[in-house]
Amino acid sequence: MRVNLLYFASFRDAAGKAEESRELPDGTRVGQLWHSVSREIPRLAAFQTMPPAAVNQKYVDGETVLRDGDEVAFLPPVAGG
Amino acid sequence: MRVNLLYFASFRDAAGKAEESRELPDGTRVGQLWHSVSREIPRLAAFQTMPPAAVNQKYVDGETVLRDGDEVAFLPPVAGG
Amino acid sequence: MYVTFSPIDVAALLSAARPSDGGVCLFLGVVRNENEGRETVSIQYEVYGPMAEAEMARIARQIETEWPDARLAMQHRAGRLEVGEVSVAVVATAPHRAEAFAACRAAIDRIKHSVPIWKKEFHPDGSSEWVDPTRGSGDRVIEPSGD
Amino acid sequence: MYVTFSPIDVAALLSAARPSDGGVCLFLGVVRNENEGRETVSIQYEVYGPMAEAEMARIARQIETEWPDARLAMQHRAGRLEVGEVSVAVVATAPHRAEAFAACRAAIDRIKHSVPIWKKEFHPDGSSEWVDPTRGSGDRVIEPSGD
Repeated sequence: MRVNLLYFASFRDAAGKAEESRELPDGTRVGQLWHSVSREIPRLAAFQTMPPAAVNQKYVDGETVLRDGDEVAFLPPVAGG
Repeated sequence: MRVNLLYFASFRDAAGKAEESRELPDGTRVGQLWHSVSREIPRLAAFQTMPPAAVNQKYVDGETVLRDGDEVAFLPPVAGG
Repeated sequence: MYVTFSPIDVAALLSAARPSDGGVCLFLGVVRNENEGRETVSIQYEVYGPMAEAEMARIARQIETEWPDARLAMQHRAGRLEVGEVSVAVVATAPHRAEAFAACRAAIDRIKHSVPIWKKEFHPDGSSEWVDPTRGSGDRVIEPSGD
Repeated sequence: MYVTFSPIDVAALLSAARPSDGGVCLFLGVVRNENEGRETVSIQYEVYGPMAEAEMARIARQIETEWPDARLAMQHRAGRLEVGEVSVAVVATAPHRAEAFAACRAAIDRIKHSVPIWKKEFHPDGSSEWVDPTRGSGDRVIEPSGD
């Protein structure tokens, strides 16, 4: 299956891109995807725990199972207001 | 000495006037003035205790001694806002 | 002047924010169409003018002392107001939102508590009465129509 | 739309009060001229648009459930803002002031907590950095000028 991965703000700067499409094994969980992503992007590896994550524009936890076509984003600390 | 006594809102309705000048013995206290006023105006006698009072546009207590030329007001419950 | 017979210029009050202020909290009191179950068509605000000015100035000084980072701007209407009109506006500006909210809330609470302003509510049948916040519902002096 | 690239029309948000609303509480977040001791000249707000819309709608529903008498209107700016510009506006209207204040405060707190919006501060020397509210002062990643 494929998911679309979005990067924002400091994570976009760290990744050097705003989005990418990833091929993942069926049943991949959000936490497993973070594990892969944070190994590939050195500046994200500094995070001791998974940052807030969203699937299809909703907050989810690391146990959430991804599905084909999902839009996934790991979110740097928000600073609205 | 003379003081100027002001009536507002429901007290003005009760007194039938907005202000009056009163001749008082020297040394009259605010609480004593209220005692006289509330005896004269039946609808004010219903107050068990002296309502908030102001002398020269400042809140005072019943022990305050009045002076010649003071502007005195007993205030019905305020309802601003 | 803290008390005005003209409509309150809310935009002017809001423009008081300083460049170091990150938070602005505004409270507007608006004439409601009912009070304690009775329909209201308008309200007459009566003000002890000089004392109301002094008391609002005292409240502003007191609040800017308690929240030194906050600045206050406020106005209260006098005269006859229709439903939907703004009767009082309080703006508190501060570097951060906690002080802005706290100063604004304290200001409106103290205005209602001590500024010598009274209101008479007018109803659709022409009757009216002075509002007494210290009494419960139904315990108010009802005045005859045309008062 | 909860997120806008145009200046927020505060007057339009304020006009949401119903005839039964006696209290209106507005909070404005304004771009400050400094943050943690460093001078700011402008801020770039980056927004995860569809999720920010969904999250602000969720917050509005949640607050109108917790304070059933209150109604909320709110907007957040996106893009580059200068000092003094309004970045976020929240209006809570309710029959009485306690609910208006509580709903307004809860809304801005939750917006800051969970809506996917980020800000990059720009300084007079051209340098800039993403603001991380979870870190203390001086612990932010400083990016080179011209970023």
